[in-house]
Amino acid sequence: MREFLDISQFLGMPGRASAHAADIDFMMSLVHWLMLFLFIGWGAYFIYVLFRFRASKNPTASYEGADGKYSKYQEVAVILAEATLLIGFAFPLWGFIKNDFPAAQDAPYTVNVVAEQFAWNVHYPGDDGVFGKRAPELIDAVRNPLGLDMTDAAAADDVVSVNELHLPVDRPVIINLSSKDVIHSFGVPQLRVKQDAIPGLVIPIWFRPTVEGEYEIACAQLCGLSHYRMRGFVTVESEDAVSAFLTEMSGGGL
Amino acid sequence: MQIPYTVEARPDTGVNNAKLGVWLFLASEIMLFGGLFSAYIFLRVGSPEWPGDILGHTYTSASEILNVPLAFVNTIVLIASSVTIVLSWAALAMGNFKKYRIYMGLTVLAGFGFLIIKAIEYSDKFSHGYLPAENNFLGIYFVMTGLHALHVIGGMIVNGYFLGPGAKMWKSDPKRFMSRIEVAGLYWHFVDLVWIFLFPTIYLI
Amino acid sequence: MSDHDHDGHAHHQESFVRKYIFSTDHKVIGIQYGLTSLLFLLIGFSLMMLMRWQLAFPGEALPLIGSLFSDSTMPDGVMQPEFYNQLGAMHGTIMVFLGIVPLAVGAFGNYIVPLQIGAPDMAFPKLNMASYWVFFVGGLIMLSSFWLPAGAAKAGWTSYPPLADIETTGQTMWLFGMIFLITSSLLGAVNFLTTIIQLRAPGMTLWRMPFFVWAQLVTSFLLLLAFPPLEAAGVLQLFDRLVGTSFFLPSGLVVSGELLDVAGGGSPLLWQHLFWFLAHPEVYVLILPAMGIVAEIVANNTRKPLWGYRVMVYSVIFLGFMSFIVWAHHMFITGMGTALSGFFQITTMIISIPSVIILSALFLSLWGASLRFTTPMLFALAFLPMFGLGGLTGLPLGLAPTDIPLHDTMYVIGHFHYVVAPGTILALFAGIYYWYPKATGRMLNEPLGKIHFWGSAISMNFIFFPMLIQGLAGVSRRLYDGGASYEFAQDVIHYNETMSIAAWVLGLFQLPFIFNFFWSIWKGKKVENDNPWDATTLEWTATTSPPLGHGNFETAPTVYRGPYEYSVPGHDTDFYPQDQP
Amino acid sequence: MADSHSMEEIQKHVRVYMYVFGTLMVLTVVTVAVAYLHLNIWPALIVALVIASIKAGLVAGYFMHLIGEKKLIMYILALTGTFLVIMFILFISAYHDQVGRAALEMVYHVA
Ligand code: HEA
Ligand code: HEA
Ligand code: CUA
Ligand SMILES: [Cu+2]
Repeated sequence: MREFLDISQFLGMPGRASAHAADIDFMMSLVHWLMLFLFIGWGAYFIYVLFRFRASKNPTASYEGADGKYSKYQEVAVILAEATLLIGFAFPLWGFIKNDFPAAQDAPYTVNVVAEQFAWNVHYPGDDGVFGKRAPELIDAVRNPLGLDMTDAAAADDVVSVNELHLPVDRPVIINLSSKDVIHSFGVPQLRVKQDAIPGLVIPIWFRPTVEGEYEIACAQLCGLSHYRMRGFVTVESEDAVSAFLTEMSGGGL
Repeated sequence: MQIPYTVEARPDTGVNNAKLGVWLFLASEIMLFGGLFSAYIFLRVGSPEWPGDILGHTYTSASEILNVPLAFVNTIVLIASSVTIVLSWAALAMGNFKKYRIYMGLTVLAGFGFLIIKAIEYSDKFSHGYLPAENNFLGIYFVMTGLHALHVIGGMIVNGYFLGPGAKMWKSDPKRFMSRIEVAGLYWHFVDLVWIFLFPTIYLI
Repeated sequence: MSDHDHDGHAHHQESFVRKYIFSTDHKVIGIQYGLTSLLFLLIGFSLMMLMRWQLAFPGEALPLIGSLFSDSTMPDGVMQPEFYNQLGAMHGTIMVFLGIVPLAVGAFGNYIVPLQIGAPDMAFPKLNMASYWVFFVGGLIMLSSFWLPAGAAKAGWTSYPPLADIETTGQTMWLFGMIFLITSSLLGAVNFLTTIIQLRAPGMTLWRMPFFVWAQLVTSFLLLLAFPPLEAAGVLQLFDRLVGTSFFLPSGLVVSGELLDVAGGGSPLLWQHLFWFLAHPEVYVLILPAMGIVAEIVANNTRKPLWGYRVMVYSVIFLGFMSFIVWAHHMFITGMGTALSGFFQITTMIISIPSVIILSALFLSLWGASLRFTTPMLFALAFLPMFGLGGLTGLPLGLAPTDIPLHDTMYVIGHFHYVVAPGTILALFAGIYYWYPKATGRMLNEPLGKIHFWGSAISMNFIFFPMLIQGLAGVSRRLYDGGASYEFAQDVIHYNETMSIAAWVLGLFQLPFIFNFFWSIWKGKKVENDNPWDATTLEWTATTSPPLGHGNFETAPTVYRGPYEYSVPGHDTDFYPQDQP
Repeated sequence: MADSHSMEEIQKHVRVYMYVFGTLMVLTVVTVAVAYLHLNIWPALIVALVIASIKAGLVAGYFMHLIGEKKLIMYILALTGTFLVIMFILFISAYHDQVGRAALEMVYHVA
C-alpha cells in the first residue's frame, strides 16, 4: 500500500539517502494525492460546465443555481484530509526530526558545520571526541577559519575541512549548524535535510545516512553574490573511509 | 453632490467621517508602536542582562542610565497637556472661544516643554557617549522615544495650526471646527497614551 | 482632515493641473494609480525578462540589449551576479508593492468602490491625493536606486539581515522607498475603510454590497493593521544601517574574515518575524481584490447570482482574520521547535479552508449559467484553476515536514507565481477589460483581447509549471546560474530554457494588449449606453459622470436589492439593477 | 457627540476631567515609587503594566470619550487589540520555541 501510494519518484524527487527520507516522501505523496484529487475533480467539473452551460446551448440561466450538497461534502473531506495529514503525519514526523535526537548509547557521530560566505566549514572533534574551543576573535580567513583556540588541549586533534563533510553510513549523525556572517541554509536534497544556519544560534540537526555516495550541499538561502555556487559535498562512506579521510586531513596539515 | 457625514454623524454607524478616520489611523498607530514594543520584548528576553554592557560597564537596571526624574516630569507635562486639550474642546462646546485659545495655547506650550526636556535628556546621553550604537537597550530607547517625539512634533503642528490660521473656521463653520478639535484631541491623547506605556517599560523595569 | 473641494459647482473651470495632476477626484486618482502601476508592472516584467536570459543561458552575453548596460552590471552584455541579485530583489519588490497592490487597491479600489456603493467620492479626497503622490515618490526612490554606484537592493525582496544590514547603499534606498509605500498604503486604507463604512448610499446595507467591495474592505483592514509592524522593522533596519545599532546583528559576526565592529546582541530572526507579520497578510492583499473582480465578472457573465454570496463574505472575513496568525509558516526551517510549528501548521491548514470555500462557490456559480465568453470572462475563468493550482501547492509548504525539501526551492517560486501571475494578474486583466468602458466610454477590442488572453494564459503555464518540477528535484531559488553547477539539478536544468522562451512569448503577447489599451481610448467601439454588460451593480447605473467627468451621481441612488439579481424569474430583462425599485 | 450637550453637562464633564487628571497624577507617582522598591522583574513588570493599563484606560475612556463611544469604534479597537496581544504572545513564544539558543556557549566555549 505504502509503496503504491508513494509517488515521490513520479514527482521527480531525488533518490533517498537517509532513514527519515522515506517518511517525508510518503507524506509528500499523500499531500500530492490530495492535490491531485481536488485538481482533477474540479478540473473535470470545470470543463464539463464550460461546455454544458455555454450561452448558445443554455440561453436562460437558472436563478437558483447549483445544489451545494456535494461542495459541502468536499469541504468536509478537505478538512478531514488536512486534519489527518496534520495529526497523523506532520506532527509525529516533525517531532521525530526535531526532538528524537540520538542518545549517547546510539553513538551519534557529531560534527560542527559553520557556514560563511561562501563555504561550508566542517569541524570534526578528532579522536578524543571533544571539540576544541573556538572564539570569533581568533578567526583568520586563511589559517584559522573557525577561530580554533590552539591553547585548548581538546583542539589539538581537531580536524577542519572546507566543503567536505564525511559521514559514516548507517550511524546517526548530529550536526551543530551555525554561521559566521549571514544566514545560509544547509540543504542536501538526497538526505531530505534542510536547516537555516543563523548567526547567533547553533542549531543541532540529526539524521541517519543510509546510502553511501557523494551528495551536494546546496545553500538554499540568499547569502550574497556567490550564493549560487556555495556548494559543498557530503560523502557518506564506511567508518574506515571516514577515519582515513580524517587522518589524511590532519596528517596533510602538518 | 456633497460628501455626506463630514460633520454630522451617520445614523447607523453613529459617527462622522473624521472621527472614524482618526480612530482607524490610531489603530494603525497602535500596531506601529506594537511592532516596536514586540521588538523590544524580543530583544529583551534574548539578552542575558538588560540593559547590559555599555561602554565597558554592565548595567542591570535602566534607571542607572536613564534620568527617571526628568521622565517623570515629562509624564506629568504630557498628561497635563492632555487635560488642557480636552478643556479647550469643552470651552468650544460652551461657546467660549477665548478660553479655547488659552487652553490650546497651553497644550502647544506643554508640547514644547516636553520636547525641551527630551532634548536635555538626549544631549545628556550623547555627552556621556551613550549613543544608540553602543547597545541595543540604548538603540531601542532612542528609536522608541524618538519616534514618539516625532509624533509629538506632528501633534504640535496640528494643534498649532488650529490655534492660529485654522481657527478661522470657528467663524465660518463652528460645528466642523469643533469636530476638528475633537479629532486633533484624539490624536494628542493617543500620543500621551503611548508615553504612558513607554515610561514604565523603558525607564522603570 | 475631511476636506473636499468640489461641491456640485462643476461649472467653474478647474485648471489642468488641479484636474489631472493634483486631482482629488477618486476617478482621476484611480486612473493615475492605474497607469503608474501598469508602468511599474511593465518595469517589473522587464527586469524578469533580463533574469530569464541569464537563467536560460548562464554567462552568455545578452544580444543587442546587453550592450546598453553599464560595465558594473553587464560588462560585454554578460550579467554579473550582483546585477542578477538586484534584478531579483527589485522584481519582487516592484511587482508586489508597486505593481499589484497599487493596481488592485489603488486603481480598481479607488475607481470602482465609491461607484459601487453609490458614494459621491472617497471620504477624504485630499488624503486620497496624498496617498497617490506618496506612492509615486516611493516608487521613484525605489527605481532611482538602480543608478547608485553599487546598484539597487540585492538582498531579496525579503531583505533578511544580517545580509541586508551589510549590503550596499541600495538597501538604504529600498528601506526609504518602503517607508513611503507603507505610508501611502496606510493613508489609502483609512480612506477606503471610512468610505465603505460611511458613504454607502441609502439602502446599500452591508449584505447588499458587491463582493468586490467586501474584498476591498477586508484588504484595507489587512493594510491598516499589518503594514505598521513592517514600518517599525524598516526603521530598525535603517538604524542598523545608518546609525550602527545592532537590532538584527548578534555578537561575534565575522564578515570576510574581519570581526564586525558592532555592539551585537540582536537577532536576525526578529526581522523575519516582523517582516512576515506584514508579508503574509500582504499576500492576501494581492489575492482578495482579484477574487473580488472575478466574482463580479463571473456573476455578470453567467447571468445568474453568485452561488453562496454570504458564505463567500464570511469566508473572506475569516480569511482576513486568520491571515494575521499564520506568518511563521515562512520560517519553519529557521529552527522552530515543535510547539510553535504545530500552532502555525494548524493555522495554515485552517486558512486554506476559506480559500477552498470561496473557490468552490465560484465554481458552483457556473452551474446552471448561461455563459458568455467575453474577454473579461475568459480571464476570470482562467483565474479559477490557476489560483486553485497555486493554492494547492501551498499545502505541502504549509506542513513543516514536507516544507523541508521544498523550502527556498523553485517550488515556492512556482507556488506563489501561480497565485500572483496567472492568478492575480489574469484577474486584474479581466478587471481592465471589464471596467475599461466605464472609464473611457469605449470598449477594448475583443479579438485582440482574446489573442492576449490565450497567449498569456498558455505561456504562463509553461513558465510556472516547470518551476514546480525543478523545486521537487531540489533546485534552490535565487540562483544566478539557475542551478547549472549542481549535479542533482542536471535532469531538470533544461527546463530553464523552456521557461525563458515562454516568458518572452508571454512578453510578445502583451503587445496586442498595450496596443489595444491605448488605441481604444480614441478608436475603440463606443458604448451604446451606460451599461454595456447589462450589469446590476451601481457603477453601471446612469451617473452624471461621463468618462473622466467630475462628480459621480446627481443624487445618491437608492438601493433596493442585492448585488447579483440576474435572471430573476418574472422580471422582464435578465438583470435587475440594484437601484431599480 | 458634542452638539447635543448642554452647559451643565459640559461643566460636569470638566469636573470629571479634573478628577481623572488627579488620579493620573497619583498613579504616575505610584509607578515611580514602586520602581524605587526594586522588586523582582516579574512583580515589577506586572505592577507597572497594570498601572499603565489603568492610566491608559482612564485617558482613553474619559479624555477620548471612549466610554459611551459607538460600537463601531469599539469593534475596530477590539480587533486591533486582539492582533496586538496575539503579536506579543506569539513573539514571546517564538523566542522561547527557538532551537539553538542554548547551544551557543557550547560552540564558542568562551567563558
Ligand atoms: C497571492 C498570494 C498568495 C496566496 C493566495 C497564497 C496562499 C497560500 N500559501 Fe503562499 N506564498 C506566497 C503568496 C501566496 N500564497 C508568496 C509570495 C510566498 C513566498 C514568499 C517568499 O518566500 O519570497 C508564499 C510562500 C508560502 C509558504 C512558505 C514556503 C517556504 O518558504 O518554504 C507557505 C507555507 O506554508 C505558503 C502556504 C500557502 C497556503 C497554505 C496558502 C493557502 O491560502 C491556499 C489555499 C488555496 C487552496 C487550498 C486551493 C483550493 C483549490 C481547490 C478548491 C480546487 C482547485 C481546483 C482546480 C485547480 C481545478 N505559501
Ligand atoms: C506580485 C508579484 C509577482 C508577479 C506578478 C510576478 C510575475 C512574474 N515573475 Fe516573479 N517574483 C516575485 C513576485 C512576482 N512575480 C517575487 C516576490 C519573487 C521573489 C524575489 C526574491 O527572490 O526576492 C519573484 C521571483 C521570480 C523569479 C525567480 C528568481 C529567482 O529565484 O532567482 C522568476 C523566474 O523566472 C520570476 C518570474 C516571473 C514571471 C515570468 C512573471 C510573469 O508572470 C510576469 C507577468 C507580467 C505581466 C504579464 C505584466 C504585463 C503588464 C504589462 C505588459 C503592462 C502593460 C502596460 C500598459 C498598458 C501601460 N519571478
Ligand atoms: Cu550561503 Cu546561500
Ligand atoms: Cu504565507
